[in-house]
Parts: sequence; structure tokens; C-alpha cells
Amino acid sequence: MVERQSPLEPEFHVGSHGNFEHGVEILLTETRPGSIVQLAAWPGEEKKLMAAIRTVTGLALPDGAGGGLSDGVKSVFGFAPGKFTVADDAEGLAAAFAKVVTPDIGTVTDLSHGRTAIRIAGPKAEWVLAKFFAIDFALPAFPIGAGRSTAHHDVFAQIQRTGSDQFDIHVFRSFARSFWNALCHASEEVGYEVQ
Amino acid sequence: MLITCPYCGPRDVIEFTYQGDGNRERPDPASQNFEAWNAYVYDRLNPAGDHNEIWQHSGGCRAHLRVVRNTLTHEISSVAFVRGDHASAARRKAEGQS
Amino acid sequence: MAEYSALSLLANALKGNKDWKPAWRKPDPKASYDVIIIGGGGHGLSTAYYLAKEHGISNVAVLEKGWLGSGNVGRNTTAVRSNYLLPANTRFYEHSMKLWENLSHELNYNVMFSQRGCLNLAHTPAQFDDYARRGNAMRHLGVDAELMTPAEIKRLIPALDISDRARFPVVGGLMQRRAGTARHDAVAWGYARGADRRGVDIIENCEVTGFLRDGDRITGVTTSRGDIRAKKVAVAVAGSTGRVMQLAGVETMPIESHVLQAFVTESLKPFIDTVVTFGMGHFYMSQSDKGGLVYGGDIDGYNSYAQRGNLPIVDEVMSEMLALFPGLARVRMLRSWGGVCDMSMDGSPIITTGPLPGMYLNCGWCYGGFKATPASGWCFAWTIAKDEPHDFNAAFTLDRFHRGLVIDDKGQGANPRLH
Amino acid sequence: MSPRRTDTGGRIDRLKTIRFTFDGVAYTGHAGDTLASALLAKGVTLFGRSFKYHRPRGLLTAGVEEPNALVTVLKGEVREPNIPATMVEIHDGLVAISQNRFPSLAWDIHAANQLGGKILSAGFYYKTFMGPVIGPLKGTRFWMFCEHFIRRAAGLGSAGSAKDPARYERMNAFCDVLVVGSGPAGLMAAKAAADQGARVILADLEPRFGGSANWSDETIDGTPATDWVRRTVAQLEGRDNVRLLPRTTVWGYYDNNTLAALERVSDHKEQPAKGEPRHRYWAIRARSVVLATGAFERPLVFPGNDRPGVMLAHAAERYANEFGVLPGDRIALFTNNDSAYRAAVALKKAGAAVVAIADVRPELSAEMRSLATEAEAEIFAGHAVVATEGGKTLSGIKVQRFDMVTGALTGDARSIHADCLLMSGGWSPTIHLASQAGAKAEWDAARQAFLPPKPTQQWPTQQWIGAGAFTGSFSTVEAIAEGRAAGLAAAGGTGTPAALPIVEAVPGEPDPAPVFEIRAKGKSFVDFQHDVTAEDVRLAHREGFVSVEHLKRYTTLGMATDQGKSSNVPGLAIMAEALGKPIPEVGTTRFRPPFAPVSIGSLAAERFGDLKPERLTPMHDWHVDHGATLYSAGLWYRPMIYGHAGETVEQAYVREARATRESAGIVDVSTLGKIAVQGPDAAAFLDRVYTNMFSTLAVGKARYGLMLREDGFAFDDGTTWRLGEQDFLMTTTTANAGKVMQHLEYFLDVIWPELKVHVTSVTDEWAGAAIGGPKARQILAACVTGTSVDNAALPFMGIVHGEIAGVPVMICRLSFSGEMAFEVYCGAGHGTHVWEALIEAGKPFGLVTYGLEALGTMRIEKGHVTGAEIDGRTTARDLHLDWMLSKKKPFIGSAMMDREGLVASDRLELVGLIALDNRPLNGGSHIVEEIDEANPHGSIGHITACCYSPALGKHIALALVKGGKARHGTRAHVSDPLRSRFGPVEIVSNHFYDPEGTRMHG
Repeated sequence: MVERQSPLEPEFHVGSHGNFEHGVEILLTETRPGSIVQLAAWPGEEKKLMAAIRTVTGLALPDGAGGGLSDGVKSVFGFAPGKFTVADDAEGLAAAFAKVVTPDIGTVTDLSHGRTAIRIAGPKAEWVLAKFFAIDFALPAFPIGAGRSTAHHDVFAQIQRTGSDQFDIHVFRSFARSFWNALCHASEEVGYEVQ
Repeated sequence: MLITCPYCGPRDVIEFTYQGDGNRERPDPASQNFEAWNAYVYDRLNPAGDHNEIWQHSGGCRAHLRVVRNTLTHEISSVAFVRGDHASAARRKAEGQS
Repeated sequence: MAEYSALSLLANALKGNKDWKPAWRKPDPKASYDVIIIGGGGHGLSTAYYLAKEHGISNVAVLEKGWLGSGNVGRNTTAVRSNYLLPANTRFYEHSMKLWENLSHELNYNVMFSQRGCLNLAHTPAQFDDYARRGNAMRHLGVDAELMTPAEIKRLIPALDISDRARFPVVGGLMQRRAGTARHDAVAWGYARGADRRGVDIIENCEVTGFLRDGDRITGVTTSRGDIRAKKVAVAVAGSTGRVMQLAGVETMPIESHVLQAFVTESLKPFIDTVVTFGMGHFYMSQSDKGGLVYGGDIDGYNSYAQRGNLPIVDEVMSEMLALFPGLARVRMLRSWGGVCDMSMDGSPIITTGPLPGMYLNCGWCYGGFKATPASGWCFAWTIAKDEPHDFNAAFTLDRFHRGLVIDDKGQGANPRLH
Repeated sequence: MSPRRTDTGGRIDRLKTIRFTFDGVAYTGHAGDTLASALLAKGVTLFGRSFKYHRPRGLLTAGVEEPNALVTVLKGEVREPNIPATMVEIHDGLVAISQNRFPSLAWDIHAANQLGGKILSAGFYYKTFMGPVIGPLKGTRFWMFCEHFIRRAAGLGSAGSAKDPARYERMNAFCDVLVVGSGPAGLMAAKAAADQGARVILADLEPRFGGSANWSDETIDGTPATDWVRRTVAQLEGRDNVRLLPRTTVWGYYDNNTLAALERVSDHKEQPAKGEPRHRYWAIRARSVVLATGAFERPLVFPGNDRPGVMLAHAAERYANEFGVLPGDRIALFTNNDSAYRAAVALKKAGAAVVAIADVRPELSAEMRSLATEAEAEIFAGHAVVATEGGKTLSGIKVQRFDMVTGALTGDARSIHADCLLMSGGWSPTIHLASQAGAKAEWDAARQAFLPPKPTQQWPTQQWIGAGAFTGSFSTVEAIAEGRAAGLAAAGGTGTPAALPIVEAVPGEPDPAPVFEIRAKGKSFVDFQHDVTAEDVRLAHREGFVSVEHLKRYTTLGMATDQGKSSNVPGLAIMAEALGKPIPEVGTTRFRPPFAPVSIGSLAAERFGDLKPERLTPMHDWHVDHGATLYSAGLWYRPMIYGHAGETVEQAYVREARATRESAGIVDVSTLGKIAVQGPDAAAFLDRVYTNMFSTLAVGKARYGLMLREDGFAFDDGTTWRLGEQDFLMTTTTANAGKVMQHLEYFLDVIWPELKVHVTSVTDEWAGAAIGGPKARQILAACVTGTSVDNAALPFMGIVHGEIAGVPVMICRLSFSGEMAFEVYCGAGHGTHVWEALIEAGKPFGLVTYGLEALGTMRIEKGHVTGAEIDGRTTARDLHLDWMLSKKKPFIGSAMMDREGLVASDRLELVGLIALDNRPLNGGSHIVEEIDEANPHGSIGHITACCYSPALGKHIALALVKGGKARHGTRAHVSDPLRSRFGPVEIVSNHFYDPEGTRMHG
């Protein structure tokens, strides 16, 4: 198996940075899931698609816009009407879905190479993300597991909250390095560590 | 200005793309009624008051929304998916709206 | 009424400035006129002026809903240029430029037209070629244009970042030296005074509430100050075109009204001499005689009559400004305002007879109407007086959209927010 | 004597000494000082020069509304001009300079402007400088000559060109209640809302919370008001649901309760902490807003009211109580209302002699008389100040008996020796944010002020609740009650709260006498910074500029950096008197953002120095490592050439193109837009979207497609690959990828919701390399496994799947260069891996990498169109693509494409050009039938793209020319006056090279 090249590589500097002398309040990393798949149901077929997601991943999606969950290995969330993003540490998710998501249910689009997943965690994660995105990151407004589609100017992002102070941000691969640099820059104020 | 996307909740106007007058009707594709085609492509209702318009939540879920917005005050009185078959996907009231 | 001059200033100063008379009268409306012009903005006032001066038609009323010049003539970024791509536009705006060049004398009112140049920056070789195409188009119509190298640009505008480090480095620019800026309010006041001196009634605080008709024919208007009849009714209301045409029963138009914001910084010592525009976004800036940097960008991008914009455009404009002038980060934005622009379907204007009998229409200026003020009035007056367009505005018809004879300088199609 | 520091008192830290310079002179101050208070403490009274007359000016205020004392703050080479000294917190190493003066603040040659006197009246410049009608200075020349000098005299501070090294940031914030202003009203509101559990943001533009409590010398709940503030702030600080934002000016009130605020995070520090921004721009979305923004005191308009030493009464009170600075030793007051008496007492307590109180009101209450007595001040009831004396500093005033009903001055003027005159002309609530929110202010005749409207009259999308002086309730007792009510209401709270704090305050009635101006001989200033005098206002009236907007624009009243915060109402009042109308009939100004000037850096925020993200292809680093010169294409970076040492751009692309046609070349095409079009109706959808048929396309094949806009003009082109029965991969041009995506989404969502089609951007999923040339197939054969790439397996427009170096790839045989060519796609994360494998495989075959220039050259040779030809104004026919317009089906644009204007015979059509003089052609050149270098005219078209063609050995171009096709084989000329390039060309078909396509078909 040929390893995938990360778009962040030359700018991915493991260690502590910024104003970290008083402690690091942000952890940044690239989660590098083996698979990122977009699933989209035809109108009225959303429940079947959710069942298919459960079949393949074992994750039972909650109802409702932007609902999602993560088991630490696999994660799934809704990002648009009838549409879901599923990520898995393992490769081959698209092929697995292709078997169960029949053409009458909806479509499967493999984005494993096309999206880069960046994880931001720590007590200042909400603070740093709020520098970029005009959505409310407070826990009551953005519960754990939920997903949001939003954008920072030209950079489209899907964000899933995977912990009380942890978020996974999916961005287009071609923008990933620029966004990563911006995220690091914005984290300097509170001190951050790249892992 | 905020538009309350039925899926994503209230979002800043920066996330949306304006697609204009929502009253325009596209003629049947095979129609040879050029008056109707011209009206569809070029003529706009431009009211000072409530305006029925289309927006795309291009920086979010990318759904197209039918919005009634007052052009004098920017007050938005209704937002709905253009696609009726998306209605079931609308965010439920009980959920935390961002 | 007294001529304005250095001498009259001195003479009046010696008398304690007690003898100055109103710049224009404040008459009550008469029962009827030969021509009514709806809209006391730059275009309406210049139309009245040229009707009286060029065509001897002075039994004219200009009706203004609020205070004179309260629309876009007092809300723009004051740039005057004729650097268009397509011949119909270039010819028209060049005619305007020629009128500008003599306007202060013509009106005996210093409109402060200052030909400090307008420079369009190019950031890629392809964009430079585009500007070359435009510049050559201008040159082939007798309009001045020249290309500039980054080094020449740096000499002209030392504060501009032309380094290779810039996200969008400057590779050159298209300069129109005869372009420049003018004092926007003075244009309205100068035309108002000029028209008034030729007998035109300028009636402020007079809102048109409807049209008087004889069958299809427009025969006058109803207003907040009573009915007024006229042989010809001309509409020059820019952003309010949709509203006024709806009063006449015309429900749809190839026009959307959009809000455009503009900004000015605190007053600074001379910083830039020319009008400069950014090629990788939408940003333009000049410096006023008072020293404020006057600048703007894109329209907000949605229908609005509110004269108020929102933050995304504010942020975008400032970001682009600093991309060109990183030294301005600590300079402060002092004031912002919004104007309502009549965005047409191809980005070019409409100056025409009709669309109803007895009516004449002038609209579709998008956010470029200020520089058109003299030629717009000049051509509209011609069209009203002769019931047919002058060559300069022959292409600016209302039916050009349906006929596919669009004048699409930006090539964006029927999408007003992109023009 | 002059101003000085008091021995005790103030909210400054006298133990901390801070060193700074002003105009090169070293000063010291204390922590908590502003530049204004620190300099005043050292006896400095001259702070600036006015705009027009360059008159010497001192401090008028102690706050954000300061019109006079503007300075430039220097940080190395970086300049921050026009900052009120009253808003600069001093820190060690602060360097400030005065501005708009030459050679020095004390001696300014432009002060000679004052000699112009009445000639330089309002709007004088509209009446002169027009110059001669004939001769060398006709037209605009004379004006521009004069303007040159006017511009140099005008302007305040100077901006620099050095890039600011500071960082600016944006913060998107959400709250239930935003409280603007932290005076007693705002503090109470914030506390009440926070007690309800609401998410609260409390913002104040000052570094200290407390507003008037910091200087009013009142007591709340039996302790000094400042202690009450400290306790309340401490309570708020401890709560999770409260964010406190000192030094934060809420400057904009936008739609749907979106408010913009500027936090000055580190201006007051010698050095920001690592990563700390200088300014933070808060974009706050608040469910509800409490406006507790207080009020501004108004000056009185009388001769000499601008002399340094004349100051607002409350400002002096602030300097004394908040900063421990006495603005003078012998202080006189001039007032039309009670509030000045509190200042008199405060200054007396602080150690000054209060020598006189001139009050325009003939009758004074017993309370005021008793306060005057406490201040040991002589009262001049029914008197007015009619002159000030002194040079650049005040030495005395003259008072005279004044009838406030008629405005008449009677009796002899009496001189009073004073080094400081405090004035109070009543108070104007700070209604700016409410006005921005759409509310129209209402004139209150009792308060003589514009008040915010009642809540019912507010705009629907902007809901706020007012409290305190903002509403015209000027006492602290009212502020506290209204503040708590507002906080409760904003948080949606109910219930009976505990008793309100008890306030002990100096007595005083809120209503001033309706006196704004004392008409006496001499210049009486209304707008201090812009030097607009009362006479200027009357001149505007005489000339008919009577509406409030005309008044502003004609006289420039209210247009200065303080935006008329103190001058607005006096100006209106003077106009109203001239008109004989009540003030509200003159009009009210609608305030617009910003409330106070905002740094442009803060608005650019994180995009300062980083305007747009960089979009990189998967092979980007390889290109950089291998010497590519990058070309910025939209947000993308693409290799332009891979130049060798010593090569020019032209030499490089000629080499690359020639090598490609001779052996093989490879180019990164990952930037092409790629859209997955999936679903049972995908083929039918594409039939509607493209002008040509896609439903007939076999699985495993690709087809070139053309799209039109609805109006019938050409929109975009590209190949679309059928990967499965219901699965297409559409490619678009790089530039139009986003637009095409939105176009497709629009039709699927809005026009044809019945179609079962999903579209997804997969541009970033795939790395793409196009490899072309006579050796291309051999190179592929050498590295592709799992499939054959021969003609049978991979015919023209065929698609195969295989592997390269262990990575799955998808290969389509299609050609842009005109050579036998293939596009190889693989997962983006494998892009460099596959690219390197192809390079390696190509080595024996002489494979070269080529960039955009060679790509462009080869496409020109082939006559293919790109964005330069599909420029939004051309039709399919113009580009000779009419063969792609299916007659069997309607498609987007088909109904509109045959309109009169789109089929006219004189339209510009695509042609090829060959330079007959063998010289390079220029992009953007025009085409003419006859050259006229002196007077270029008669353009029949223009060049869209040009190059030296290594294949033809000629300089060639694509061009759009009127009636182009009919001109094939004829001569014309390029006319490029911009670059003085003129010369003959032959007009030919756009298909220069291998028109039959034998090379690509192999």
C-alpha cells in the first residue's frame, strides 16, 4: 500500500509553538482517516441511508439536521439535507458503502483524498475556531457529535464536534495547507502544540 | 444580516449567494415563447418592500432557499427550502440553534 | 444672480458675506410644465440644465423627493473616467469626459474636476493583456490610455506594495491620465444653480406619488405637493427606478436595486495622487482634497433600498485595501454610507424614449453613474427634446436585452450582482 | 500658573512612573493616564492645530469625542495618525507627535490662513479657482494647479507605507445580551442579565469600567461610586456567562442585531504578548442589546470658544477626579444648565480656585447657588461669556449681561482673569448606535436634545433597549433603575428583584436653558476641528443650503474625525434660528457606522497580509523543487515554465512545447474543475446542461462538452467522462469550476427538482497529469500495469483503469495539445507518487515537464478556446463551435441563442493570425484594416492569445475579428498603440496546426 502524502507535510511542525511558556491551550493534528465518504440520499430515502450507515459503521445516527456521532474510529454527521459525511480510520469505506447504498437510496462519493481532516482540541479550541467561523461553538449550540457546514471566506469547512473541547475540521485538500497555517497562526496567542 | 437556513440555523449573509428574484418562471424548455423567455432571463420584480427571492447557502449546506425579505428594512419574514422534498430535513425547534 | 469669481468672493467678504443669494430658488410647483424631470440628482439636474441650454426648453420642473442631491450624486466615490472596453460605452463616457473638462467654466461653479488619472492594476499577464485590449480599444476611439510598468507605478504611488511577496503581485497597469475625481456635491449644486439661472424650477421635498394619464399616455404626475401636468415626463431616479416605474404600472424592469457601500478615512496628508483600482478583487480608492481616502468595492449583492449595507463587504473592502497598501493598517475608517444602485442586466445604462408614451427613461447606471452625469443629462435632454436618441445613447435602449444587443463590459450575463 | 497634577486623588497609579515623548520632548506620567491627562499634568495646553485656519487648539474633552488634540503615534516606521490624545493610554516608550503644523506646533506658517478671514468662508472654493477659459490654464489646469497647494495644506496626520508588523484578529461572538457602555446603567444591566443566566457581553470603550462613576464623585450604597463599580465588576468577572470587554468600542449596528466592536488589545502595552493581536474586531450576534452609551456634553458657541484652555465642564471634572489633573488654577465656568455646578465643586475640592460661574439663566435654584457657594465661585446669573483673552493660552474671559430670550447683550463687559474656562451647553445622548439600527431620533424640547425613539418605533430586525443617559435620564439614580430594568428585559427575565442601590449625588435638574450661541463679535466655533463658525452656518442658510445634509456638506460641519459628536446639535440650532423653525424641522442626521473611527487593520483582521488562501495542487512541492516559475491563476498556483538557467520565459516555453511535439511532455492539470454527477437522471441532466448529447455516451468513454448561459452566450467547456451508467465525472475550466458547480446546483434545486442527480465537487479528490506527444503512449506502456494502453484498449476518448507504481489510476485519452495525449488521474494523496513514476518512466523517451506557457502555445497552435475567448460575450457560433449545438433537444441557452444580436453578421469571430513581419505579437492588440499610427481607429477586433509557435516557426495569435471567417486568407494589421506595435498579419483559420487531428488520433 502506497502511503498518502499529506498536504500539510512541509508545514507540519511537531512540538510546542507560540505563546506556550504559560502552558499549551491548543492541540493541533491531522487525523488522516483512511476513508472519507460523502453519502447523499434521494428525497424520502434518508432513513434507508441512515440504516445503511449503521450497517456499515455500526453508528446509529440521531435524527435531525447536523446530527452525528463518533466512536473514535469512525464518525458520521449530517452536513446538508439528506447528506452525510462518514470518516473511518480504515480505508475502503466507499467500497463498503457502494454495496449497501443501492442506486434507489442515493449516491456514494469517495472523498478520501479530497478532504483533509484537521483536529483542534484544548480549552481554547472554541476561542481559536471563533476567529475563523461565524458559528456558535458553545456546547449547548453545538453538541458533541454534531456537524456543521460553514466557510471561512474561500475555504469551505465541515466541522464535527468530537469532544467537549475537540473539533474535527474537514477542508478541501488544496486549501488545507493555507488553512493549517492560518490555524497555527491564530493559535499562537494561546500557545499550541502540534502532535 | 442573518438568514436562518432551515438546515443550518441562522447564519451570516456572507455564507450565502444571492440568486435574485424568485418570482421568475422558467418556460418549458422546448417553449418557443420568446416573450416568456426574455421575461425570465431579463425582467425582474424590484419591489420596495417584501421581496420573494432565492438564496443559496453556498457556504453551508448548499441548499437553495426561498426567502421573503423586505428590501427597505432587510427584515426576513420567511425562509424555506426551494425543494419541497427537503422540508423534513429542517432543523427542529428543540435543537440548539446556533 | 452674481457670477462666482475670486473678485466676487473678495467683494462679498468685505461686506461680511451678507449679500450672497441662494444658489437656486425654492419655487412652488406650477400647474404645468413642458417637461417634468422626476429626480433631483445629478442626472435629473444636468438633464434640466441641458434642456434649457442646448434645446431652449426652460419651462421645466425638477421634482426631488427629499433634499437636492440626496441620492447617489452625494454618495459616490467621485471617480470620473472613460476607460471602458466596449465602444458604445467608451464613446458615451468619453463624451462625458469632454463635458467634464469644461464643466466648472460652463457652470461657473468649481466642481473641482481634477484629472489626476485612474490606474487599473493588473496582477497576472493575462489580466495585463485584458487591460491592453481595453486600453487599445480606447485608443482606437481617440481616448487616452497607456500601460505602466511596476516600476513606473511605484514611482507614481510609493505606498503601493508592488513586491513579489504580495499575494497578487502587480505586473503592470492601465492608466487613463485624463480620468480623475470631482467634488460630488458641487456637481449637483452647480447644475442646480445653472438650471435655475436658466429658468428651471427645482422643487425639493416633492415626492411623486403617481402618474397622470390620458389613456396610455403619461400627462403628468401626482405629488406630495399636488398634481403637476407636463407634455413630457422624464424619469431619472437611479436606484428608485423600480419604485417609480411601478407607479406607472410597469411591474418588471431589467433592473435590480442594490446597495453599494463607500468609505472614507480620516483626513491625511497627501498619500496617493491618482484613482487606483485592484485587479484581483473589487477595490478602488482615491484621496479627496480634504485628505480623506475615499474608497469602495463591490455591491452588497442583494436587492435593497435601505441605503445601509452589511459587514461582509466592509471586511472585504478593507482586506483588499491593505493588500495594496499595507501601511494603512493603522489608518482609520471614519465614515461609511450606502447608496442604492440601479443595476442593469448587462451593466450598461438605459437612456431612451418610453417605455410609455409621453415618458422618457434614464436608468441602469449600476454604480458608475457619477462620471456619466454630464453626458447622461446631455443625451437625455437631446432624447427628450427630439424624441429620438443621439448617436451617443442610441445603443442604450430598453429593448436591447430582449434583442440580444447587450453591452456587457464585464461579460457576466444577466446577473446584475456581478456587473 | 498652569495645569498641574493634584497631590492626591484620581484613578491613576502614582507609584508607577511611565516615560514617553511628545514632539521629541520626554515626559513622565502615571499608569492610568491618557496622553492627554499626562501632558496636561505637565502643563501642556497646546495639543494641535485646526484643519482650515491652523488655529492653536487645546483639549476640549477627555474622551472619544475630542476634536482638537489629535496626535500621531509612532511605532518604529509605522504611523498611526489622527488619534485623540484623550484615547491614548500612555506606556513606556510611547512616541507621539503633533500633526498638521509646520515647522512646529507652536509656530505654524499655515496659521496665516486665518488672515484670509471672511474670504475663506464656507464653500468659498466652489466660487473660485476656475481659472481662465482660454489659454494654457484653461479646462481643469488652473484648478489642478491651485489644488496642488490646497492638498498639501489640507490633511491632518500622515500615513506611512511601511507594513504594520502588528497582528489583527477577528472574533465571532454570540450572546444573549450585549450591553454597550459600563456606566452605572450598563453595569446594572449586565448584572441583571447575568443573574438571569443569560450569556452577557459587556463592552466599554474606556480602559476602566464605570463610566461617569469614575469621576462623578457620587456615592452608591454608601461607598464611593468607584468602589461600587469595582465590586460589581468583580462579581461579573467571576461568572462563566459574562465576557467583559474593556477598551472596546462598539462602532457598528448592522442588520439582525449584528454589532461590530473594536477591542484595543495591546495598544496600551509596550509590547504585545507573543501572538497577541493589536486590535481584535468583534463581530457580535446578540439576541438583544442594551444601549447604555451615555451622553456627550455640548460646547457653547461664543467668540473665542476655541482658545486652548477652554474645555467642557465634565472633561475638567474627569481630569480632576479620574486622572488627578487640574486643567487650570483659576477656573471660570460658563453654562446653560445645572451639571456644570458639580464640576465647579469637584475642581474646588481638587484644589483649584473657581473664580466665576457665568450662567445664561437669570434665575438659579437655591441648590445651584449653594453649590456655587461651596465652590467659592462668584455667580454671574443671566450672563454670558462674550470673549476669551490670551494668545495660545487663555488668560482671561469677558462676561456680559445676556438676555436668553432675545439673545441681547447689555451693559459693560467685565474681564475676569482665568487660565481655564469650562463650558457646558447641555447634553446630547449618544444615540449613534440606535440611529445606525434605523431608529429616527426624536427631539425633546425639555432636554434640548435628540432622544432615541420609543421601542415600538424601532426597526424590526434590530431590537435594543436603552438605559441611563442614553435615554435622556441623566441622573445616576435613574441610570441604575433603568439599567436593571433593561438588563432584565433583555434577558427575558421577570420576578421582583432586590432593592436598588442607593445613590447620593449632587443635586441638579437635567434640562438646560435653550441657549446654544452667544452672538458677539469674533469667530465663534461650532465645529472645532473643521473651523466651521456660526457665521458659516448662517452663510449656508443665506445661500439656501438649509437642510441638515446640505448644511453638513456645504460647510463640512460634522464631517471631521469626531463626526460632529459635539457640534451637531449646536449647528442645527443655529440653522433653526436662522430659518425661524424649531430644531427638529431642520432635520436630524442619520448616524452611520462607525460610531468612532476604526482601524482598517482590524477590519481586514486575519486577512491582513493574507488576503486569499493559496490553493495548491498535489504536486505543488515537486514543481517548486524542480524550478517551476509559478503563475497565480485565481487562487491556484500553477507552473508557468520550468526554466533552465539563463533561459527567458519564451525560450523555456518554446523548448517545452517543441520537446512535447517531438517526444513527450507532461503537465499538471489537477486544477481543472471536477464534478461528480451521479444518479439515475445524470445523463438526462447533462443533456440539458450541455449543448451536445451525453446520454448517448458509452460507459468508459469521454466527450467534449459545451455549456451556454441561459441568455444563449457561451459559458464553459470541458470533457465529461462516463464512469458508470449513473456516474459521470465532469471537468470544467480551472477558472469556472465554482461557477459551473453553482450553475448545476441551481438547476437541480430550483428548476428541475424532479431529477435524481447529485453533484459533488471532486476537484480535490483527483490529481491529474496530462501526458502528450509522440512518445506518450510508450511512456504509459512502460509504467501502467493492469491494463493495456494500446489503441484497442484505449481509443481516442476512451477511459481505462490500471495502476502506476502500485497506485490505482484512471486514464482517459484526450488531447488539448493536439498530440496523442492522455490524462492520468489518481487519488490526490498519490499525486506526487504517480507524477514521479511518470517522470521516471519518461526519462528514456525525453519526457519534459511543461507549464502553462507551453500549454497555451500548443492550444493556440491547435486553435482551442479558453477563457480568453469564452469571455462572456461570445457565442458558440463566434467560436465555430456551432457543430456542438444539438438540434435534437432543448438545452440551457438554446431558446435564447438565436436572437438578433447573437447571430448578427458583424459579430466578432474566432480567427488565427500570422505575423507577416516575423515579430512577436502582443496580447490585447487590436486588428485594423489600415494602419494609422498617429490616430489609431477602425478596430475590427483584438488578439485574445498569442505566442511564438515552434511548430510553425512563426509568431501567431488567436483573435476575435468582425466577420472573421470571411476574412480567412486576407491581410490585416495589428494595431497596438499602447506598445507601439503595428504590423501586417494574415488572417487564417484558428486551426493552425494539424487541423485534421492526425497526430492526436495516432
